[in-house]
Amino acid sequence: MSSEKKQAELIKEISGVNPLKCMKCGKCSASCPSYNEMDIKPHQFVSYVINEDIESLVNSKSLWKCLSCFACVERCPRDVKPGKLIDAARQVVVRQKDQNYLLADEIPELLDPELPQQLLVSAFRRYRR
Amino acid sequence: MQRIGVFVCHCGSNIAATVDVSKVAEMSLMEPGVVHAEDYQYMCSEAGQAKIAAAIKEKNLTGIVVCSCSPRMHEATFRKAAERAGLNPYMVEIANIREHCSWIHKDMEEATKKAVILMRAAVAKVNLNAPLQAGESRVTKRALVIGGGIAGIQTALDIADAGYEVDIVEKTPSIGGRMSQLDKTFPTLDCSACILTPKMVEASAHEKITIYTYSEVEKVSGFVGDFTVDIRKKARSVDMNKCTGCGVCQEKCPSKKAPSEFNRGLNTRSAIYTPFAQAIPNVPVIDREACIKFKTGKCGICSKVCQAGAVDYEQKDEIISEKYGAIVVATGFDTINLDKYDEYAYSQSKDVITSLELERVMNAAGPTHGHLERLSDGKAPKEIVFIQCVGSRCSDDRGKPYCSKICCMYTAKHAMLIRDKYPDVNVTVFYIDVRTPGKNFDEFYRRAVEQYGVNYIKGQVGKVIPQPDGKLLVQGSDLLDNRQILKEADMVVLATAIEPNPDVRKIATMLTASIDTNNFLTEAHAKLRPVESPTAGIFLSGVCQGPKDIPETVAQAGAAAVKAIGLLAKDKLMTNPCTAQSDILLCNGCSTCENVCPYGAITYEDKEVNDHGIRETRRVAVVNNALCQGCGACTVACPSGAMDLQGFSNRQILAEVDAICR
Amino acid sequence: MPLENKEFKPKIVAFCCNWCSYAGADLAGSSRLTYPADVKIIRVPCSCRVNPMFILRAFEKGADGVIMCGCHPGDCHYSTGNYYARRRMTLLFSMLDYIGVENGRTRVEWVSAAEGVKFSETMNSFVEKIYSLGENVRLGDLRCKS
Amino acid sequence: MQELINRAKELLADGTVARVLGWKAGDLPYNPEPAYFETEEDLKDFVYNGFCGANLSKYMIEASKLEGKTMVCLKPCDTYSFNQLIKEHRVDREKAYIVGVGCKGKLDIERIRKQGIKGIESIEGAEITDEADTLKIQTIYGEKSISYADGMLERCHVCKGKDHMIFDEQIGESKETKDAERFDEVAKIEAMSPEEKFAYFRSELSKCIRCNACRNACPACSCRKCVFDSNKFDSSQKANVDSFEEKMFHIIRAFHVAGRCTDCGECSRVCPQGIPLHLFNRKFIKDIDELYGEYQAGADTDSKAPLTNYTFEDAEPSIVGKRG
Repeated sequence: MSSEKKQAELIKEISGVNPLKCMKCGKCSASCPSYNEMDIKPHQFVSYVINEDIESLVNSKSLWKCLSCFACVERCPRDVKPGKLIDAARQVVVRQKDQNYLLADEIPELLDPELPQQLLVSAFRRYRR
Repeated sequence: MQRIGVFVCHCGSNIAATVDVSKVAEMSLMEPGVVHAEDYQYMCSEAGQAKIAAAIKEKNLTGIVVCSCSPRMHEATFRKAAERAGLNPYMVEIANIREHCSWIHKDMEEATKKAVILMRAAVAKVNLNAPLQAGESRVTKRALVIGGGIAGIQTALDIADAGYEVDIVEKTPSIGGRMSQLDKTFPTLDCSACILTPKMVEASAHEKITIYTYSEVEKVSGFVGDFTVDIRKKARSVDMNKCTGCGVCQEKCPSKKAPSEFNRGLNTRSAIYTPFAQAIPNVPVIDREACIKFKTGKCGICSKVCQAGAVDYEQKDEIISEKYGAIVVATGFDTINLDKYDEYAYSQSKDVITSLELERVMNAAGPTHGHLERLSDGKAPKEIVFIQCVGSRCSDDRGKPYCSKICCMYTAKHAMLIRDKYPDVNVTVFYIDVRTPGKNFDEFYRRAVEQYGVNYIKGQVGKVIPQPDGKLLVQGSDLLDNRQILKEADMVVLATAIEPNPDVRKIATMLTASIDTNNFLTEAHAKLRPVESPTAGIFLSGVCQGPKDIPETVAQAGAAAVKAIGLLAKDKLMTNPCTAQSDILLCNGCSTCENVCPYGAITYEDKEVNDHGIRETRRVAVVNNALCQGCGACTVACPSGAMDLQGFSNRQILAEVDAICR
Repeated sequence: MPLENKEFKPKIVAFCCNWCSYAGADLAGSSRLTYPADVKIIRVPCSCRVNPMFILRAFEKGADGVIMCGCHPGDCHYSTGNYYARRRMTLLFSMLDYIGVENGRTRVEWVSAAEGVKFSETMNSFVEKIYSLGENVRLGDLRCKS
Repeated sequence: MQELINRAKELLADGTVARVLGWKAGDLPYNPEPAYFETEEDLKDFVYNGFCGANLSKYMIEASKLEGKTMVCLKPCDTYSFNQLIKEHRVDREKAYIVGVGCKGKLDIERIRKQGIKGIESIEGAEITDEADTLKIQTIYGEKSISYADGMLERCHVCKGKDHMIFDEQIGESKETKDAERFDEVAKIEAMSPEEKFAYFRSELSKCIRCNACRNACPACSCRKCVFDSNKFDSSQKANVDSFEEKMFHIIRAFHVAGRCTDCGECSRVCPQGIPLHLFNRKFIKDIDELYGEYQAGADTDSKAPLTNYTFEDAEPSIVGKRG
């Protein structure tokens, strides 16, 4: 398996999302508060994963512009949840740095200036639930 | 000992590509009783059936096994073929080596092995088959149509025109259904009432049609050709025979606060009311929840003003029991509840409405008398946004997974009508796909765009945000331009998904008609028997079977009528001979079987028996073969094994088990 | 007899009611939704036609798993058949569990005529379970004096 | 006992009944057997003592076909069986004159023997009239004694109660004997591992010699012809072709009587191999009680039996796996 394919599979596995369910309605992009800041738009995340272009996704601005507000996750009519895909793509980046998901309690002592702030926000959102 | 022939079908390559058909035929010759085996390209073809007939005659076969597609597909075909060749049709068994084997397995060796085992099970069963004779049951030449919308009306008219009696049961006070709520219809823009009301009048005037409005089906028993249905005629509180339909009572009624069902709750009606002016019958009902007389005992104005003396506060629900040969379900649809779609602000703003509500707003008899205005402040809107697929094509539990089919077209219609009547109003449609398969449908949609300048944007709306100034901020995306759109609108119209009438579940259960995961009634065959339910004698008309527009509904209504007429035209029906039978010598007379029989087909009688020389009178179970439907509940409940099911006997099923586990 | 080298191929009997589950199996077939060939289907008019004796007989004859499928409760073609079947099977399975036979070898699943996907998924998961349980040695002969 | 005999004589004499169904002394002091008595003379052999465990209700199936009424002696637990038979139209209530006899617990000779008492010659204290707490047993090895309760049948320790469910008159006193919980034994097995359960039942069922005593004594097993004797199921073992019956007999039998079994315990009492057959029936009763609400077969003659009944919300069969 090519490394791109592997990464695409990894993103699907981490997010638990089947991007093929997407019907390209664009409700995610319509809901996104960071839309204008993004180079790759939320509805495009899905096709990037389908097309296994993870390289572009990982290097995109969007990866760190997503606020993890989960509006797209809430509203997606097809259960595709682009927010989760982005979250998973971030996780791929984090794992490349040999790290992994954090427990909320572990965060304060592990605070590393290298870690993107966006990831922390995302983690807080996730663990608050 | 039986003389069995085994016939293995290739089904072109459908079976032969995965199953070694000649091996199956060859292996069958080693089974007990098998004296003939062959395989052929298409067993169901005329040539294939001729081969079966020839073998039956030449080899003197007493039973045959056809290894082919599902028995649900061609069991009847092969039974008929056998019968023509002089073999009892119930000496035919099918081994399903297509749907249950070749189509689901890829490995030839494995699939062949399985096919052989399925063949063995069928041979083992047919070895124990006995010739069965179908009985006869009579057909009541009267049909029941459940639902008085356009589907029900059309079905009833077609059946009645063929000369059979039809009863329509309608839950609401008038027939007419959803179509009566519509303003104009696509793609020709006829006024809905103008084409519907003549049909309503025709139905009510037809000598063969009886209409029960404000009535519901309460209980169904019996079977094809001989259903007995209890219909509850709810107390109307107005005597149908005396009322002249003058309407004075409605005018004078002091209680006018009840939300109008007909206008989707956008305005109110009186407590004594007819849903709309052209209602049939034109006899009001008293809504007892809203009526002051019923709530407090005081008032009685309607009774006082009624010159015909038709108002009757004492009226009670009445149960009518009637016999029918066929039942047509035409229960229609409703729009889904939008509570779970908070993002569209439907419950927050009066100016966010559903398309069906817009129909009422556009209609001259509607709450705004046909003026397009905002329901919050009555102002004329300048900017209208339509949102497509609200709740349709949705895979989570908020909406429906299917396409509601009619929304693309009615939205184009609405957009066009608004642009036509109010050229200064901007209309924007947010769509995911525009689906216009149908005669003159795409032309219609293109006209909306090209001729009327309706602005279509590909991309779903994310959120509708009511603004303090009363405007609605619509946040959407334009996927083709790749930009996010924020648009201020005065009105937002939601193309809300449709769902089968919620009552259909209850009705389907009473009819034992099957229903799919979306509550649409299942058809007997998706392509070849689209208007019949798998339950014999039950037919489907209109949206209860799946989303459809008016022309399709009318076409299906006619098709359902034809099927019902085909049934009613018969004097007698052949009954399923696979019924339960009790062995008089084994029966304990314990009544256990009687307790589980859903058809009341088992009764107990004192019978003279001769049990190996002992003559005595015993209480024994007797099965009425016309009533028995052959479910087999009694056979398992019977402790002594006296009750057995013909065609699915204990020994037959055990033989199949043995053959599979061999 | 040395059986070690022999690959375990389970025998699985599925009783399907004619109106819902058998049609569901047909739909799985026409949708080409595959499941292992170990499953062999016996058509019965209704789940209430399934005599506990049939299930015991299958086990005695060497079946490794028996599954019964019927219409969803409330949707029985014969109105009430599956309600009786549900009680019968619950008690039978409980009894089998009581005498030490793995519960995983018996199963009831409601599959409608529209649920080809569910049928195939059900069979796949059931077969997987039977593979994990291995060969049925217990129900063959309860009284075996070994 | 004398009161019972006197009443029987009266009923025979005034023609109320044509015969009396009771117990007569057997050839050993502990095996009285069911018997008909048609004259005053016959009644000299009539006994009713601690060993009269046999449930006479099933005999009424045949007695219902005889001319005239039959006076039948039913212990409290037997009346459940009688009710169940009425419900199944197997006995004719009009043909029975039911004398509800008192019960102070019935004795189990096997249980007495298990306590090492062999070579029994006579047993004192088994007479129903005595308030004996102790049984004095004369054996060829001398006199032994055990408490009455220790000699009782298992079923009496978990007695359903000493009320007669149906009777025309009652004679004799009863004494509460319940000192254990009915489902404890079942619960104990349920708690075992699958391997232990299987080993337990296999060892018990392997003792079965297929003598059919359980079937013949069981008042619920009242079929004119048992499925195991009928060729309708391919299950009769007339030839050596099929061992199905052998292997599954007890489970199928238990299933056939499920919801109809009153838990009278006759199957276990009569089993010559001492197999605790009631554990099968009681498991079904326990499940029925837990899943579908408490139900006592034979408590009445008109309620719906659990297996011919249902509710929309019944538990799914998967509950078995979930309960663990």
